[in-house]
Amino acid sequence: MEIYLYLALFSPLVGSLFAALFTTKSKTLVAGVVPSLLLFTSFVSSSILLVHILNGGAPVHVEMMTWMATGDLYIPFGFVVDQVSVTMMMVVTIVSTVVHVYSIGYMDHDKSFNRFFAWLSAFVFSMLILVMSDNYAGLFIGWEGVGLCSWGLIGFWFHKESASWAANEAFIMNRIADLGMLIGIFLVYWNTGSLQYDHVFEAFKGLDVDTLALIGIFLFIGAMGKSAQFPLHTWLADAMEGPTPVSALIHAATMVTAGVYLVVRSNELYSLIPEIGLFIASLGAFVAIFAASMALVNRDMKRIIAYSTLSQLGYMFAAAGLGAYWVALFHLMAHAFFKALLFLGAGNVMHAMHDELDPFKMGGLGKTMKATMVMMTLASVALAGLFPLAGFFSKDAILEAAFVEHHYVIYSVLLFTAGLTAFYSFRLVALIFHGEERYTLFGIHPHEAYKFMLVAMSPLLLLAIIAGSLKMTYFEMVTAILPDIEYHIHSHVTFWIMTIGTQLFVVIAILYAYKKYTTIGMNVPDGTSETENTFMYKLLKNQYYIPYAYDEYIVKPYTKLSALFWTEIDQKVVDATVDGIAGVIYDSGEQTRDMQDGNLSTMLRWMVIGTIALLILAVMFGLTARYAHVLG
Amino acid sequence: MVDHILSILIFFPALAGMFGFMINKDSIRAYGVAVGVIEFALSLLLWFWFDGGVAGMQFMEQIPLLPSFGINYILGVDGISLFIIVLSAFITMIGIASLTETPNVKNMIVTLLFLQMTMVGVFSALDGIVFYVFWELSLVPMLYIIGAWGGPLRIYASIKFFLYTFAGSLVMLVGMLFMAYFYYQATGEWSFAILDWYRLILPENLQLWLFLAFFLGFAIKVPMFPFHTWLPYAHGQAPTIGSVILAAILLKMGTYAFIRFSLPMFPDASVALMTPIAIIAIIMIIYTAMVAFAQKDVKQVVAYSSISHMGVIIIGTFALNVEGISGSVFLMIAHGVVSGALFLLVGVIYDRRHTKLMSEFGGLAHVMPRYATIFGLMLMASVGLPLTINFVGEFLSLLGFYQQSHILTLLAGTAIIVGAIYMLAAYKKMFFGDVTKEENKNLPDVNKRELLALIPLSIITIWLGIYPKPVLEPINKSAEAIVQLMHDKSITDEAKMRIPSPLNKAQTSQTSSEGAH
Amino acid sequence: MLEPINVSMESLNVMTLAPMLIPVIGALFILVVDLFKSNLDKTLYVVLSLLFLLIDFGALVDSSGLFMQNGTLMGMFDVMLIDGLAILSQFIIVGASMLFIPLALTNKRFHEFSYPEFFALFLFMISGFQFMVATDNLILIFVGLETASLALYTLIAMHNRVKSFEAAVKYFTMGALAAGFYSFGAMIFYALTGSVEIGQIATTLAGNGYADLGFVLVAVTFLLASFSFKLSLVPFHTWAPDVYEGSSAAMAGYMSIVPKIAAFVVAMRLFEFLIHSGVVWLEVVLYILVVVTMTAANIWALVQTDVKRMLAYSSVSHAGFVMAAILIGSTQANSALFLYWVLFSFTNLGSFSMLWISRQKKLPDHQSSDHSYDKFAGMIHTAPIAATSMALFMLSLAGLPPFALFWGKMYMISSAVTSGYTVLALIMALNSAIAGYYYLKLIVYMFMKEPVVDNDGTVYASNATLALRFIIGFAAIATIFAFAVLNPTLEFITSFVYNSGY
Amino acid sequence: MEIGLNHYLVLSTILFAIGLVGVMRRKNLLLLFFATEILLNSVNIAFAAISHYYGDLTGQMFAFFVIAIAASEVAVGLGLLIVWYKRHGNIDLDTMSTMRG
Amino acid sequence: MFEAVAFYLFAFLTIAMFYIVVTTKQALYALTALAAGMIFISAFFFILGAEFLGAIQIIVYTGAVMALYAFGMMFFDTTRDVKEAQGNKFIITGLATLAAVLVVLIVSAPIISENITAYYPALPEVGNTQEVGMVLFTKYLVPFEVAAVMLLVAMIAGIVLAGKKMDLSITLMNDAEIHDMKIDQKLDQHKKVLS
Repeated sequence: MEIYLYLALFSPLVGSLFAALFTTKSKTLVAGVVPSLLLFTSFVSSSILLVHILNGGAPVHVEMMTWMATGDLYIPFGFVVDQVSVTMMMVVTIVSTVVHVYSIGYMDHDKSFNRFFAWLSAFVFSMLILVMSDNYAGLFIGWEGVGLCSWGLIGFWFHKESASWAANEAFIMNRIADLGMLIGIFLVYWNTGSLQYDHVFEAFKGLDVDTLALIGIFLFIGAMGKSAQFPLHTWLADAMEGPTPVSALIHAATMVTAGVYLVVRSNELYSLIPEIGLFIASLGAFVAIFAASMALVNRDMKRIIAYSTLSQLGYMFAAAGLGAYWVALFHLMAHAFFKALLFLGAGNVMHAMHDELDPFKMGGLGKTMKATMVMMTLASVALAGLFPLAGFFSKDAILEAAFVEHHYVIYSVLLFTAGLTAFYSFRLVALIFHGEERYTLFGIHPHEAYKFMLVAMSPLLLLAIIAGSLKMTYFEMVTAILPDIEYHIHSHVTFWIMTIGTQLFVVIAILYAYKKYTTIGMNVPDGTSETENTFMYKLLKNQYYIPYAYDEYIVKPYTKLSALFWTEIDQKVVDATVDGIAGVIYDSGEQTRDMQDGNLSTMLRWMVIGTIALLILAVMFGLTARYAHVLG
Repeated sequence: MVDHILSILIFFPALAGMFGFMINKDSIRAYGVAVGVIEFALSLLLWFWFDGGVAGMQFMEQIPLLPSFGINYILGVDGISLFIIVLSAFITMIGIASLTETPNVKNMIVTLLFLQMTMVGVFSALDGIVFYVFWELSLVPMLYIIGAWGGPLRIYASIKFFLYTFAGSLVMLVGMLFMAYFYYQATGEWSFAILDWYRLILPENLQLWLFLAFFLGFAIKVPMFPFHTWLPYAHGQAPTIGSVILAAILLKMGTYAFIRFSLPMFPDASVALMTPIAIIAIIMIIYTAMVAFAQKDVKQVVAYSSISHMGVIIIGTFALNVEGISGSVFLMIAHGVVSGALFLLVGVIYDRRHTKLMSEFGGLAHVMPRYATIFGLMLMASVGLPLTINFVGEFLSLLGFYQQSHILTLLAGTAIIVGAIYMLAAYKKMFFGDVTKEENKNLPDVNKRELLALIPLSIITIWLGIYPKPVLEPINKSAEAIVQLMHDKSITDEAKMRIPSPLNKAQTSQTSSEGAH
Repeated sequence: MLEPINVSMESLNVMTLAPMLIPVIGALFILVVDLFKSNLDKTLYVVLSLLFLLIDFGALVDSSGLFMQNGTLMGMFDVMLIDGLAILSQFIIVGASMLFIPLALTNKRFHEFSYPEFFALFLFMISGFQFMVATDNLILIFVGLETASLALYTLIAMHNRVKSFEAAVKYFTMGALAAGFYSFGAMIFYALTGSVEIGQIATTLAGNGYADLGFVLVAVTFLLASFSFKLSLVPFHTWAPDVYEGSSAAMAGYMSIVPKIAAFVVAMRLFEFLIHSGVVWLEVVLYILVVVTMTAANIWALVQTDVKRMLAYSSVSHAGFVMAAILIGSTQANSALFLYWVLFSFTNLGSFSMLWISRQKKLPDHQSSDHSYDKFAGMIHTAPIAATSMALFMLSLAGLPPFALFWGKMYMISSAVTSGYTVLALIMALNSAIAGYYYLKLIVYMFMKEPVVDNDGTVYASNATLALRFIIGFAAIATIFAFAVLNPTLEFITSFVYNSGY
Repeated sequence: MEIGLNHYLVLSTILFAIGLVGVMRRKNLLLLFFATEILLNSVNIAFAAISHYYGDLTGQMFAFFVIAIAASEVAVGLGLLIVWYKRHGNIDLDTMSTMRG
Repeated sequence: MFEAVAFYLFAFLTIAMFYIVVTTKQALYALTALAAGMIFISAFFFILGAEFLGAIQIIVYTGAVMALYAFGMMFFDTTRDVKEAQGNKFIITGLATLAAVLVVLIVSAPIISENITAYYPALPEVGNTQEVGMVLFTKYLVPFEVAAVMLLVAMIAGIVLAGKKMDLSITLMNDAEIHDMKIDQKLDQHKKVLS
């Protein structure tokens, strides 16, 4: 089995390096095909491992080589394929294979085609390291690696100021969180003496709660960055500057879920500190509604999907925080499929619309882009959580978990968010595919994407539809290592009321959205209507003014302070002191050199003055000595 | 040969430099490269012969110099100095090989060879005075390099560099004389041998004073805040090769000296002053990173980034445990490679455009993709991305220091944030966006000669990032020895507690978890 | 009735006079040669002087052998005192003179060397200094000092240009005042103790427990003033820069070494017993003098525009530095003084010789003085070897290891450290740092600036002959490889100083 | 009233002080040399007196040598003076400051 | 009593004379006053029983030195008033007075000198000159000889400096000029030989 592990892990790396060879060359198809094939290999290997695990095989655990060893610290490159990581591996390899193939078409006309695949495969490799490592340090390698690749891919079109800015923002925001993560790792090391999961989890049992809480908090700070939880969420929306396949892979399906993975992976820790878990859940619920609210009014197709991702991440954290780790993981998986699909569909639309992102400038695209419309609609249905698509099962499980654990506030927030989700999802679908053909105003002639792109998307579609039915198989598998709590609402009546109620609520929201945004002559928001001038609308439109606040109260002061430090402190205080000391010495020379005025009389006088000065001292001392007995 | 490898390593370049005067101007470059290669090969031989399993000094040589006063020419390497020596041979070789067209190239190469002598000398000296000799002597070639081949402010910069370090090290000399005197008082014999000094157990207040005397010399060299202002000038004005060597090797002298002198000689003072020094280091990290962010000149950015990174090295050093010290030594090497490469990279663009202002560039990634790639790699290494060489060092340094203080580590850890900020900003300004300036439209990408220097550095950057073991293992051994020594000779209870004995692991984890809360 | 006095020749130890008499004989010999045949070439006189100095050196080696066997030797009615200090300082005096005298063999003609009297006076001067150091009798010290000084004034003036007269007159007048101080101080000591021999003065004062401390202090004040003049301690240093500038570079270099070592030895003899008897005042005053001299001279050296004047101030500063040895007063410090001075003499003679070989007769328009910094601009391009050796001397003066003067500085600071003068040690160290600036300034001009006017480098060696080059080469080698002979030198010095009771 | 050693010492000191005044205020080189003679002579009185009161000849010896020294100085001093005068036509101190700083 | 009178008288006179020396504007007055002062000082020597010294004083100073100075004065034409641009008189006199007061302050205190041993005792029955001779040629033989050398030096110095050769400065001449000068000298010598 180890060979499959290595195959799964390193195939993307080979693909990335292969593509990297061509980066300075002009577009070569082979640079896209080979990585895709290698990823497929990786996918196959992962599948074999999955089968192995599903058949009750022992987790595959390898230690490739030593990485760092000093003092008591010992960090190997160790990889483990167990129930959790194999799930992640499957998600990663499936989505990335699809995205790779899709990208061959999507990036067809880009001159940096080769570079794109180098980065993309490198990302997959990093992500696999992240999920497969058997220790926190290895996880951190992947953690930073995906950050790097995300930087490279967000800023892929680096000639755009906004893209490079967004890339840096993402990287730096992640770094802030990574510091927390790093501190968490330090805490783990100094309290357990190791970073290996099995060893660490064993040792956690003997630690006091305060330490554990500290560890839990700091690790979660890391997770917050990667998974763009409030208040470190702003980068995710800006990250949409990257090519759409990137958004699909990284900013929807895989990287952003790394935080969830971390919490799930550390479930033994968080199980011991339920208070922290509750906080995580609350934050997750908050982010869910918070992000969803911003998606309601946004006019950028990709951003809307990004907010939806954010919102769904909130769901996952809510689940994980409540101890429903398997549910979180399950939602993660399901979400990866339908959200990737949604993004890829959006990519198709963008292609058709010449990179236009404003859904208000589209409409009626369903006529020319049937396949895309179907896929996106289904994906939205799944997102909205309608039976029987994947979203229904996973989201419902989360709601149930919240309900069963008696966290009704969380439950109701999440429930309400489900409605919002349905609304904005179908707002989007409606605006893009239905209603008036507003794009004609802009002289665009949309066309459907390449066939093979659509074919490439189909596995995701399939999974988005059927993933829910795999729930029980999955449950049996992961609960081998995750807490196997089943969330059953004991009263059947309540269960049915809740389920049907939820479904109804969602359907109503969908219908409302559909109606509101397909009516002919619907007013396009242009800043004049009354709703647009309400406080709430503005608040939502400006993302609660958080980016503005960050810019105003963090970025600008930092820049100003930096300049101040440089010009005022470094140059005018620190350096000036040094130069000042030198200057004082030099100037005192300049000032006193007149003592040597070249006149012999002056020289003689100096001699006499010197002598007299000595004499005065002598007399003082002499008198003191002589009358010492008198004086005292 | 084996017995005298260190002397050969030290004096071979100097002798070769003297012979270099006789070489014809046209062939001097080849000559320099040849000498550099031989020296590097010798240093590799040193590594090859080095017994990684031994913690103590190896290849010891001893020749009496002023025996009645306890000054002897003593050399030796341990895991800590070994790699810095190899690195200095390597960087010098690469520096000479990548030397661009310069006036008076012969003088330059001869000077570089002399500089190499002093660098190897500093890192292999085991006698205080011999150390001091090479330490001071290294200023002269550097003074000349900055002053003769530098920018418009070169004279100011070179004099500032020289005098500042000179002043600091004179105070250090006084400290050394005190050390020898205390040794004399204790044993009736003069000795400047560092290993002899290790055996001296001093009362705490004396340790404090001596520590401060040494500190001034080292701190200016490192340079630590607020003694750092010479560095931006020196880097800003120095020619590429000067900056490379300055950043890669010369700055390491200070941090190396902390480990070689301050820690084992004054364990109690080290513990007592750990917090203030850590605070200075944190100021270095954050403040200089912010200053770096405000720079307009890309070379200044790298220069200030050096200071910032040196802060992390200091933090690691004063972790006073094996993890931290190993990490800081490793980071010295890492920073040597990475900052050397960064300065070389800045030199590449300076050669083409004769400006280092970032506003003059933009969109270079379009015209110079290879250059952008290598720069990006080094940028990421500088930022401390895992699997690059810097991360290992930074991680271990911070990890080590976490045992001593949580809050301070948290603050020091902002290095990874602020570092990313200025580095990414600089990268964005230079490489991203559209090519706005007409002059930049047809810039040639890195040529073969530049690649000759940059590719090995890139390989090392990644290789040691992934597989640091061959370097980390000997470092670890020696670091353990130093920590053990410090633990054994410390006299105050606090020091005993703060410096964990590597032999006594059970006790370590106990005290650490107590100390942590 | 007055008894006839019987004096046995053995008890006289006439041999103690030998080293001093040899230069006197040499001088007379030169005068006689001139009488018989005038207008002989200066090379003859140079070689003759060298020969006599060599013999003198041999005699010194001989007496050092005697000293090692028998210890301190008194002779000629106990006026002569041949102890370790005397021998060591004479070694320096004669050795430095031997290095100096070939500097007369310049390419260009200078006035003083056209006189055979120059060489005669030079030898007289050496013997004067030798007498000065080889006695503890204040009278002989005075007479020896004046012999040497009068000769020196003349030697300076014989360079025969306006500045050298000015220099000589200034030096002379201040010297006369210093002589007055000296005699006044000696008089008070005599009044106190009835003796003019330092050993007896010390004994008597110790005997009455410094009852008249006030008197002692006044005496010390005046003597200190007079020696401060000779040693150019601030504020008695004012002659130094002018005299150095006015005299030829070679002479200036000589003046920075030989007269001072003689004065140091006397000061050591005179002040050491006072320091050891715990005369706090002297300690305080010396402390102030040392610190002020080191620092102030350094500061003035910073602002000079002429290299020779800069070196003058630097010599003043070095003198202050070395004076610390007398303040510290331990054996180590006194040994350090000699070690320092030996090393200093090589380096300083080397650097002044470098100025000397570049001496032009007519100043070019762009140059404001003989050796203004501008002159040396860009020297590395036109005269690389000269520039390198000049830089070498500068670095050595700055105390950069491993060049000669570093070892002296180190040992000196170490002696301060050992005796508990921590602050002094720090001040000494920091002053070395300040001094670095002006030495560096010359290096900056030589290595980092472009020449002011085109020149092919001949100016830097316009005065050079083989002999001069040889001297400079010798000084350079001695400066670089000082560490190789450091140990025997230091041991030799230490044993001599220790065995003389200092 | 007995004339003691102190009387002579005081006298000597006063004369010395007068000499100092001369040294400091005289701008004419020749007259400046006169003042230095006063310095030496004042000391001689003291030496003779001490010698007398102690019944010791050393003081007289010292005075003797001081006289010799003073005479030699005069010779050299006048030599310098003459050379200076030949070049400058005056012996005024204030003209003598080509070197400064 | 006689001693006291003599002391005060001569003390007054010397002080007065020397005061004139340092204050007068007439060089001639100064010279005369100096000579007078020197003679008065020799009077002290005689009072103190140092006849030899007294004689030397008169001979050397008033004879040789004064003659030399007189020569010099004639040479410099110092019959006219000495122009002396004075700086701050108060500083100068102040300093000197301060010095005097300080020293007097200490010196006027009695020296504790009971236990002074005369190393070279003056014998009452021997004449001063004889005594001096004894000491001078035994104990102070070496200084005496050195003093002789010193006088020789002074003589040479005087000759060299005041000599005609100093009129032309080789130091300032270039080689061609020196060459010409040499020929001139040779011609002079020839002339001398011929005439």
